[in-house]
Amino acid sequence: MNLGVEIGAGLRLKNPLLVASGTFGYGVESAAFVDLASLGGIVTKGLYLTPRGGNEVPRIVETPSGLLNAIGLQGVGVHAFVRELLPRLSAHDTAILVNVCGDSVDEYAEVARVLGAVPGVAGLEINISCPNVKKGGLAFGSDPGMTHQVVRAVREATRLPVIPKLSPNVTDITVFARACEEAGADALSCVNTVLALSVDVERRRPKLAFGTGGLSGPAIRPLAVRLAWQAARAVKIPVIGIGGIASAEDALEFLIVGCRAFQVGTANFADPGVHGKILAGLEDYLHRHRFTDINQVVGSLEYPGLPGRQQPP
Amino acid sequence: MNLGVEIGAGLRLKNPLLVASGTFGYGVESAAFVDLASLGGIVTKGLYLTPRGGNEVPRIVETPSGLLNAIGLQGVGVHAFVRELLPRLSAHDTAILVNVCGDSVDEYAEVARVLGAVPGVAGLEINISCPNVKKGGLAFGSDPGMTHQVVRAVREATRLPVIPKLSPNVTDITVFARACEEAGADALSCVNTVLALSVDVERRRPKLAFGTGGLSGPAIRPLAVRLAWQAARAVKIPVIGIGGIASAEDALEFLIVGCRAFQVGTANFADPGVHGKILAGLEDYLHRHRFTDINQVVGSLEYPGLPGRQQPP
Amino acid sequence: MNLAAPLVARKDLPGPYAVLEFRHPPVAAEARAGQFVMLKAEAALAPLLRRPFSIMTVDREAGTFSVFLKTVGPGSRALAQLTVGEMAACLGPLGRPFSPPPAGREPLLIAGGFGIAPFHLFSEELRAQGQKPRVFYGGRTAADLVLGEPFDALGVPLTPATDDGSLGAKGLVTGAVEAYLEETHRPAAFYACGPHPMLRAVARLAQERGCPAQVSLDPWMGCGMGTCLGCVVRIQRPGEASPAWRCACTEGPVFDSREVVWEARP
Amino acid sequence: MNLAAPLVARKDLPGPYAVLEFRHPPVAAEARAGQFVMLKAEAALAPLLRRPFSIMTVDREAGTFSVFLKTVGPGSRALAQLTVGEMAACLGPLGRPFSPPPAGREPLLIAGGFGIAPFHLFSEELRAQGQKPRVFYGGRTAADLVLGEPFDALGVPLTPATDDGSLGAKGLVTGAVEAYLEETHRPAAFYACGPHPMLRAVARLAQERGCPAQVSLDPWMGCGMGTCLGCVVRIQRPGEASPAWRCACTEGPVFDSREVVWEARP
Ligand SMILES: Cc1cc2nc3c(=O)[nH]c(=O)nc-3n(C[C@H](O)[C@H](O)[C@H](O)COP(=O)(O)OP(=O)(O)OC[C@H]3O[C@@H](n4cnc5c(N)ncnc54)[C@H](O)[C@@H]3O)c2cc1C
Ligand SMILES: Cc1cc2nc3c(=O)[nH]c(=O)nc-3n(C[C@H](O)[C@H](O)[C@H](O)COP(=O)(O)OP(=O)(O)OC[C@H]3O[C@@H](n4cnc5c(N)ncnc54)[C@H](O)[C@@H]3O)c2cc1C
Ligand SMILES: Cc1cc2nc3c(=O)[nH]c(=O)nc-3n(C[C@H](O)[C@H](O)[C@H](O)COP(=O)(O)O)c2cc1C
Ligand SMILES: Cc1cc2nc3c(=O)[nH]c(=O)nc-3n(C[C@H](O)[C@H](O)[C@H](O)COP(=O)(O)O)c2cc1C
Ligand code: FES
Ligand code: FES
Repeated sequence: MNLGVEIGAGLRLKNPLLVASGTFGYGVESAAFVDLASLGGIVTKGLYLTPRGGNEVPRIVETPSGLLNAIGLQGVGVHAFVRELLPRLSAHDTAILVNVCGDSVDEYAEVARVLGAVPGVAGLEINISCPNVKKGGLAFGSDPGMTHQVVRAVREATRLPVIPKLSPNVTDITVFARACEEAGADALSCVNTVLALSVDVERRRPKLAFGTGGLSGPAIRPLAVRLAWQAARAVKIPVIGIGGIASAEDALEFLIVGCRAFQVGTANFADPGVHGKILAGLEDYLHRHRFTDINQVVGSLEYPGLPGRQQPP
Repeated sequence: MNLGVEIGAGLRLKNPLLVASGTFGYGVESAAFVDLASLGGIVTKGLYLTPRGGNEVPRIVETPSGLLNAIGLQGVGVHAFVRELLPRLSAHDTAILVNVCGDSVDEYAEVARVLGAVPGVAGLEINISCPNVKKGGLAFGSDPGMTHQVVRAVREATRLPVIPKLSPNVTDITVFARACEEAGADALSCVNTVLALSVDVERRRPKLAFGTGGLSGPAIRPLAVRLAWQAARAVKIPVIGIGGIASAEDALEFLIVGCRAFQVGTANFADPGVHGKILAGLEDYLHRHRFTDINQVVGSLEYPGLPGRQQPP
Repeated sequence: MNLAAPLVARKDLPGPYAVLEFRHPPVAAEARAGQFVMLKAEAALAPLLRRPFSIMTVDREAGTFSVFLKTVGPGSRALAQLTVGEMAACLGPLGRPFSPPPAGREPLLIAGGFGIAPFHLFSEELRAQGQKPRVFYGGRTAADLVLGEPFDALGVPLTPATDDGSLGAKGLVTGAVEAYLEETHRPAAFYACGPHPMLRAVARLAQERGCPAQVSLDPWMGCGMGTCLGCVVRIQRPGEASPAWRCACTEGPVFDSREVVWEARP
Repeated sequence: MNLAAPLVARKDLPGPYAVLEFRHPPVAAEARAGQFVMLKAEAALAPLLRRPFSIMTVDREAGTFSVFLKTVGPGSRALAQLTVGEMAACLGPLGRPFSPPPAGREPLLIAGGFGIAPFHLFSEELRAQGQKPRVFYGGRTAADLVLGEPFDALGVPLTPATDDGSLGAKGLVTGAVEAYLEETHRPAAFYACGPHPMLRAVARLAQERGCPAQVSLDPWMGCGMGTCLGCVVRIQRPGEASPAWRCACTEGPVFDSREVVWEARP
């Protein structure tokens, strides 16, 4: 039974499960609790050129079936990552993708250049959709022109697979998906967190020190599945589904609507053993439905009024 | 202690609690379970000029802390409403707002004209944001120009308070809020359901017969609070907060970010007694915080980096 | 009536089944067979909505009623985990009950799985009217037929049927009904509650035999009050030009089988 | 280690308090005082994340450990409702433990409310090292001080203090500590666990008296593994140019009070 997938530009994963950026640190933190080699891949916490402090606390609050966060891209910076963390991480047999951030188009490109020059990086996820920083982030991801610029700049800066991460906070995600494809993206990650606000009514202040935050977790899954489905139908490059995945069934929703792979985020916090459960669940599903290859499930959605099931190439 | 509020064009409510369109039928259905006179107001199920059958079943499915629906605006049509239901509804001492739908700008205007010509209607909520119909609905609500057209046409067709209902499925809700204000809206309802998709992985089909649906319930509250907050800061007209309200605390989030009133939707299904609990909770809150008037709470949010608390006029 | 109803007694049955008794005087006083309640374990944060359950028995003096619960998912599980004294949010009685058979027709109550529930109360009502109901109780296997005894106690004859023949006649419950009709040749009135395919089979049989049938449908229900429009079923009423969506919660769950548009359901 | 840990015993205490004992051999074997576990009632659908709880006692033979639980919201409530045999998802042991006092200093363990929990195991550890710990246990009122007895059993002297004077000295627990220092003039080492204001007061007292203090902070924790970055606290380490965010879950929860930037917390 084959669980292996390809997510563009020859980037092969042993299975379609990646851990989502910002929910698994730099990978090394969880090595004590999770067998990293069992993962299809790891997407690191977002990295800028230089270290970042991140936002004040409180940074995280729970909402109904969701998690609202405004960490603010605290990170060690790309150079420290390459120097200290990447070597340790490379010791594990899994694909390492780096989540690339920038305050400017140039910074994105520069971070990409640094990562393209060292061994051990399998691909770059371009974070143009973080709602928790004052500059960059969402600003790039909610304007198709800016999106195109950033992706194009990164594309020209590296030969590594380039995977822009789209924002759910847009009217029409297909516009952004196509802008990325045109700019030379190899795949798309759908989606980042939903811009949201939770109020402490006793103090009449936002619950998060930053104010607004990004909503994640099962609460956003139906929204994320819709967005991943629309994006997958709009472009030819592979789409990686993200949003509220905590079980094999959740992951299958994304695969069935057309995603080649998926990322597990908030669920990593709730249960470090979630990956094994999801992968076992996928194998069981393939078995029960007499599939031999996970790729047979990809895009198998039968949607009312739409021409039959899409099949992957 | 005053719970009374005004939501534009002299439309006064005895309290800020309205029941949301499509979650309370035409009001009369629930009269057996709910004292309608205890409500600030009722927003009816969406009405077109003519009766509508609505979508195939299944029409509703639960998601984590949410409800996904694609009813498809099944309704008796405005004429039957005026003839048979409005008289019965008018017997109850509460404000009656009608949710106005249309396949075309003209239909919106015509429905408004019909309702403007009869006694007993306190205001019109213009549904430009229903994700569950093939024509109209969301199409009008996700294009600022169309939004302006519809609102303007309705504005010209009636003297009743005109309250466009905004969609959450947009990049920048303030653009739509301002378009409505410019077109002569008296208030805004924020927000309708979130366009979403839930997949039956065993059958590899959408769980809803219609395909996509509208997500409601506590899952969307942090998103809805953010949108209502942005809309309230963008316009001078009153904003009515909607999304996942099931308790006084939930309602207070919307009031504190600047909403003059709020609507309870999905929670009506979960607990027909929810209204009494919310209103009692609001009084208790005012008491504990030494407020004498609910309007003192409106816009009292202290947001990091923003000029102090906004106060209502 | 919408009340917090304390669980006053529970009886765990084999498999996923249990009988739960709640105190809710209005339901106990007014409930008629075929009606249902919308229930939710109060403490449970999830799922969001209440779930519909048929009223199985009522104790008018004690002001209590019972439901026959099969655990299938989060809502039923949360109820199944209630301990005596804990509360359920309970709205009811809801919906249209079964109506008595036309004179001279023998009431045959045809149940599949948890569809047996409403026939307990219905048997009591019919006996009180001097009728002699007879129950046909179908399931996949013997393990699904856990609610037989109460009917012996009521003195109501019960014919079990299982797909695998592990208890009673082998095959569909409608087969057992046909056999009975062949044997007695008495005019009958069907009452059916159970899975959709069974209801359809009963409707077909009723048509063949030219006898009336009342079926209790179980679409997904979100509110029980006629406001969510999630529970609609296609009904073709005599004299109406075309079929119309009708709320199973307010105009049903019991319908005349001839009015149900059976194709509509996926 | 991440395991499903069955509840093996529970003791309900007055008010919102209870002691829960879980079977989790790795925690029982490795846990040191000041470390914690991330716990969640397995069946509970909500809340989403696990919650941090200090390890109060361990039974290395039985492979069990206990926590002292105060019910304050959904996560703790779901745990409080566990019945023996039910499972909790449990990750641990996590975090940095308390370290023993410098030679010649008397360990004074200063607790507020549920902050008493880690000092049970810590007292055992210190006694095993031949130290004579002394506990100061503060709360609003007598009803908050429900965990005194175990320390008598351990032969560890415990001085209660309550804001309202209903038990022990009236006023803040730090007042009782000061009184004790006045009376004994012995060099001491402070260990503090409890509400933030109390920890700050202890830090201040430690500074005045020039004695070391280890404080167990309780920021909001989302994962316990150093990956969510939700639990960060501002720490100024000697030799570092400026304060840095450090994860309380991996570099704490126990910190040297002099390194904590007390202003940072809203
Ligand atoms: C009028 C009526 C009477 C019923 N009487 C009984 C009874 O006496 N005993 C009994 O055990 N069950 C009864 N049911 C079925 C019961 O309502 C469902 O089993 C229950 O809602 C399942 O909810 P869940 O959360 O446990 O499972 P879910 O995971 O929510 O669903 C499991 C299955 O139940 C179906 N279902 C879920 N919610 C509903 C709903 N609100 N309405 C109808 N079906 C639903 C789903 O489609 C799915 O197939 C009745 C249903 C109706 C409509
Ligand atoms: C290292 C550490 C050790 C702890 N040890 C104990 C203990 O031994 N006994 C005990 O009763 N409690 C202990 N707590 C506190 C306990 O974690 C919280 O009371 C619990 O998380 C509340 O969750 P809830 O869902 O019940 O309440 P919620 O409604 O979630 O929150 C209620 C209050 O608890 C706070 N809180 C919520 N979640 C967390 C979290 N994940 N981390 C920290 N605070 C939170 C909230 O800010 C709020 O003020 C400890 C906390 C930490 C950080
Ligand atoms: C605490 C936290 C931190 C995150 N940090 C990042 C980040 O640095 N870069 C990024 O692209 N996404 C980040 N995300 C978004 C996740 O990668 C993911 O897109 C989102 O959480 C939705 O998936 P989920 O519902 O499975 O969590 C973060 C999410 C959370 C909860
Ligand atoms: C079953 C259902 C039907 C609805 N029908 C309508 C409608 O006819 N017109 C409309 O404007 N909104 C409709 N809505 C949206 C609600 O009015 C409300 O905006 C949305 O549900 C968010 O609020 P809530 O989270 O409190 O439910 C409907 C919502 C639900 C759940
Ligand atoms: S269950 Fe809501 S309308 Fe029938
Ligand atoms: S609790 Fe998640 S990083 Fe510390």
